[in-house]
Amino acid sequence: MEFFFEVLIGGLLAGVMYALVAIGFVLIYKASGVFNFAQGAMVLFSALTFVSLLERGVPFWLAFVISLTAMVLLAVAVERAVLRPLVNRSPITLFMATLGLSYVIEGFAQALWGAQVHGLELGISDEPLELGGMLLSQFDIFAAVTAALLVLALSLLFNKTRIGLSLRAVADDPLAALAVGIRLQRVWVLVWAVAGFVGLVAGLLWGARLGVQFSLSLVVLKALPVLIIGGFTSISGAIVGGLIIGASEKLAEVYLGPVIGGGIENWFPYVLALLFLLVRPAGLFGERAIERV
Amino acid sequence: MFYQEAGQFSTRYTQDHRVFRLRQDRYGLSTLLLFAFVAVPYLGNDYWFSAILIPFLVLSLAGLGLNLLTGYAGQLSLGSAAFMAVGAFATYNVELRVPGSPLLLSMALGGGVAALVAVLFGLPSLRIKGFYLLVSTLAAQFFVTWALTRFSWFSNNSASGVISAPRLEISGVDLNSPVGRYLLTLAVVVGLFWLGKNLVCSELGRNWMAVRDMDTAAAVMGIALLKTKLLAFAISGFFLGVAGALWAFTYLGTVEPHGFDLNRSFQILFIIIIGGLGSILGNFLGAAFIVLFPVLLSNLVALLPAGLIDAGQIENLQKMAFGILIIVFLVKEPEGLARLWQKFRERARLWPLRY
Amino acid sequence: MAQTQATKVEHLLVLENIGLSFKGVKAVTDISFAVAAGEICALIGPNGAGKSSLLNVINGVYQAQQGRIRFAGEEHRRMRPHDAAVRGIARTFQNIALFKGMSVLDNVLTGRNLKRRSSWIEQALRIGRAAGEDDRQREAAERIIDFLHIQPWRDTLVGKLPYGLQKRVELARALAAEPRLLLLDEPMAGMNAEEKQQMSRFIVDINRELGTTVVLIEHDIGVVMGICDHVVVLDYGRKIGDGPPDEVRQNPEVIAAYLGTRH
Amino acid sequence: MPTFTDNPQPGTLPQWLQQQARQQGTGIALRHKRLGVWQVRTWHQLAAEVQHLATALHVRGFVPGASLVIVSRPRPEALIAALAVQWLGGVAALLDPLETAAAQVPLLRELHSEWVFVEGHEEIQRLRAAGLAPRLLIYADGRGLAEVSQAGDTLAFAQLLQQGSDHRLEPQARAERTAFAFYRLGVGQRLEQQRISHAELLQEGRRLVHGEQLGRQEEALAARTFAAGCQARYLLAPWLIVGFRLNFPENLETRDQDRRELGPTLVVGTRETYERLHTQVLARLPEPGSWRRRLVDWALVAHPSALQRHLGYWLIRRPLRDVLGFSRTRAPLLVGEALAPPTLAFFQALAIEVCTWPDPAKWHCPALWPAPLVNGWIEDSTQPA
Repeated sequence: MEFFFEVLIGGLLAGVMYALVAIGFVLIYKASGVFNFAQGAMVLFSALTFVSLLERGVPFWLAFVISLTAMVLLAVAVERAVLRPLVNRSPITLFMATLGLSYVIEGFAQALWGAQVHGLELGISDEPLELGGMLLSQFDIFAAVTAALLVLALSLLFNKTRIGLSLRAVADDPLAALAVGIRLQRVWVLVWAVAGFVGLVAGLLWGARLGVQFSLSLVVLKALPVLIIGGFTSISGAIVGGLIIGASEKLAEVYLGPVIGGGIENWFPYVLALLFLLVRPAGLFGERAIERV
Repeated sequence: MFYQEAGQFSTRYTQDHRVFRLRQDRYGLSTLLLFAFVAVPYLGNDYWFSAILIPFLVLSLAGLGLNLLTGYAGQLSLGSAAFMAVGAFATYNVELRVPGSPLLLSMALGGGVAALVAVLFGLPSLRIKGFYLLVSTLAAQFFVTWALTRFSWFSNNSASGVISAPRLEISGVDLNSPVGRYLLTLAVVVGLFWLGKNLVCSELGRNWMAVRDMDTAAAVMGIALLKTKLLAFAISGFFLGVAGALWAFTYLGTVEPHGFDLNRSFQILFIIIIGGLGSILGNFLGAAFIVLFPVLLSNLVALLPAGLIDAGQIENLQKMAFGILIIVFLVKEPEGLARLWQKFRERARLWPLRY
Repeated sequence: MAQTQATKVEHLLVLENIGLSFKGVKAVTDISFAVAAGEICALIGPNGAGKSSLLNVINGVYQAQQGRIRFAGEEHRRMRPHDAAVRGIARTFQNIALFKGMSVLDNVLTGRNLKRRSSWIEQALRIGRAAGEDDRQREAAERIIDFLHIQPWRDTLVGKLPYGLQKRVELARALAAEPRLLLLDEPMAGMNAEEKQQMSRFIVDINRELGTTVVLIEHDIGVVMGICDHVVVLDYGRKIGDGPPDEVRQNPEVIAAYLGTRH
Repeated sequence: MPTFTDNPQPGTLPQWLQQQARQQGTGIALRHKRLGVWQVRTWHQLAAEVQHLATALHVRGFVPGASLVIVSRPRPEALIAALAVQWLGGVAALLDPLETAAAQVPLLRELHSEWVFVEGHEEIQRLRAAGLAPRLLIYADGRGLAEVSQAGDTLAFAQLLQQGSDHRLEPQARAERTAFAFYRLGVGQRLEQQRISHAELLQEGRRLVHGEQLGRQEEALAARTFAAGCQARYLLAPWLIVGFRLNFPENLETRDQDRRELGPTLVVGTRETYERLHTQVLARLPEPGSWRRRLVDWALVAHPSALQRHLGYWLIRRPLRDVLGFSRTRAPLLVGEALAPPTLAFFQALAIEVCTWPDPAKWHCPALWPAPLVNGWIEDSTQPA
């Protein structure tokens, strides 16, 4: 039984990571209706920049600031080159555009910093910690705490600041937002920048775990089922979804794995998400729209 | 402006309904086919057959497969490679376990199996739309590659699921030479494109487009949504399956499940974006682009002074270039290269008048 | 065709106490009325009176929570759009719902999909019943195109056509199904006087020549009074008037609804 | 078989029709673009329909010399009706279908004919407005006529055709009698008429046939037939004499598309026809100043240099002719008044040599109307020689 709980908790904590990436998605989807496939690439790019700067002897905080600026610049570029020209196009088109975007970013990141694996040491020991008779990785706990803080910060940003207000306005009804003089472009840049920041944090945590490398950009594929389960438009949904996916895939790996064979965790989340969809087509927290004809 | 249309009128619907109503188009197509079947085998060399023409043809077919589903029926899919894999492995197993089954038949059966798998993963498409459908197709992508590596039965217990081509021969004619493989591929591709063209011009094709453009209205007009969508998945799956078999056996010769990974799916999606969603010609244009562009790029790099760009960078450059191109196309010409051609043709037909 | 069947049942469509609400917000409450076979019936009323919702209930796009619908003698608790189409109910939409990527001819042909007998395989391989049928379907479609005078645009993409013509093409598509009941959701919205006159002419012809029963939503009272045999007035989801045009015109409640600030 | 089998040159239009039906029964006589394709009628079918209609009219008491007023845009039914009454020795009285109601109603009132063929609903309204109650009213298109009384006096063309019988009825027409009559309101709203006898028609027709070397392979587009006498002289008569193919466009809006599809070899047009085309082209050419436009102008000059002749041909003239539907045109005819110089120059630059045929139309005021019956024939004097 304890073993079960260990696996479960471990899964949940891993789920936190998924949630982090998923939050980036949700932000962008809410504000600009874009299903941003490039989120993974952004995670990779930010982390890669950060690490490479560290390796070149740049102090931690400065590296962080620089990577952050890089993400902001990226946000500006994206708004100029992709969002503005594609405004009012079908969501599918926008999605495919972000697909292209992810190629650009990945290509650029690797062209700039090379493709080799970088180790990343955040100075948190990864030795397990005894808690209530269960062994838990300190690092996972640290990650969880960071995520919690991040979510807290975000919710403050959204609910307490003017920017956040305009942001929610845009999310609710872009046209109305325009009507009251909110400048969409600026909001988009902002959101993408914030998403970039979230991506950076996620990138660091993941990177510290598996090393910063190309595979980072694949976490996006994990984030997708998370979103499906949580719904595209709800941050809390993203977190819950992340936890569900993380836990269930670990459990599946441990308990189903021996039966049908290992390595199932890269498709299991999708099947799970699919099952969810058939029951609740709009996800756990998503709103089901009424079709007007 | 190139040909005279005066006097080309139809006195019966069958004439009007022809795929190419204008005489000159028909002549043009026939000469092109003649060239491809007769002249090319003499002119081309092994490099061209194996490295350019065969992949070009196969990718065009794969593009058509995805285009039927995404471009015509409007169902976004990232699982194309999975269905190709199913087709390849199914064909392999038919050849392996049904001794003496003719090659084409095995391919058709392989395509059939792929179609079934596609329908299976297409089932959710009635309840879920747009991105949500991505989940289903991605599930297919990951599950299939996993299953093919995990259960070695599929690959006849070979290491890491590698399968290699059976002897390619049709009624005693040996087709294992590059030319032979080219002709085999060409024949299959031409046949299936004919079928595809008929499909999109038929009732079913119209229903697909109806569902794509406005599914509520389609339902109100009595189009059975589920049937229409599932048929799209099945037929798309069939085309992709056959494409997969060709990819494995006439192009690569030996292939492992990871030869059909997510990037392959992306590649095929790019083909139809660049070539043109909802266009038959577009698949050829897109495939040609995808195949020739890297060649072109590496040649260009070769022209630059040595050491300016090391070989490792070329791949990154390619990625960026593709990404940028995708975005540019989506912004400037969402209907792809095919649309450019179509525009030109329309204007040429009216030249020198404007409308 | 439609006429002979229609005359058997003198009421083609009967709505009984229809009630519909979205998430508790009432769209229409307790609406009952009957449409006689072969008549042109108008649903009028201020915006948001629930006219479109009612139309959507009739052909099954929405499911009414209360009430019953009887069409051509058969009772339906709940009807899906597909069933409605099969039973001979066709419609046009308030904001044009054409298939933008297809030519006028293809749009009209799509309207005939229920009339097809040959399977998709026959059509793909151009064998069996397909060939002959193609011609028949095309001819039928052409008759509609001829009927509504849209020959000059036969091969243009509907997306490229001006608004008024698109409305006409949508009507053609609905007509192609040879419906017994034709539901028109604001067929003349946003048209100029001349176009309106032309459209009303078409609607009347459809009704007279093809014997199709028509239920339409229209804001232009002039037009309604001109071409309709029967008017049903809705206001805030309730029925406040029902009868022949002149009678309804006298109805004080109706006058209030129209002279009142709303509309 | 009566008189004209030994006589190689039939003297009336119906006899020519018979002859064509006999000589090239399966040859194509008419094409009419309906329901999206060009529906075909062979000479045999045509002759048969004409006879059927003739018998039907005969039964209803249509006597030789009576006239059938035809108010219709070009369509096979109208042509068949005209030929049928001529078969019976009658007169096809044509009014310009594009005339405004205001101008036509008084004309109709003047004519108050007993036999009328109209295209459809709108024309019937005009008859009603003119207070006409003809003995027989034939309409081609029943659209919108559900409420019109289906009494014996109003019949759909198709119905009337069915009432026809197969019993042979030799053409009653006589060469010197009127075949077509055209009416208009002249100065001071006075009725003016123009009557053309079979003999005159055929003579004019023959002149054209020989002058232009017309043969059976010709394709003619009949966009404005029935509009004026010249159409009868230079299109219908040659059509029956030579036996080429007459093509009716789907309707007036689509006539340009249809001409392009068809690519007629024989074009019989009035000044308006050609000038309409010219102005259209000017509107649709590339904007002045653009390089495309300069290229066009460079190619379309009166006296091209060798380069202009060849390059210009492939780049501009050939495609332009095709877009206009003139790429197969052998005989572009202009009947009536001559073209304005710019238009003429334009077509010459396109190497379309429009040749003019005068319209010998003589309009004059009719004698008292309707003419009295004389021994079974309505007395209609063919016009003074």
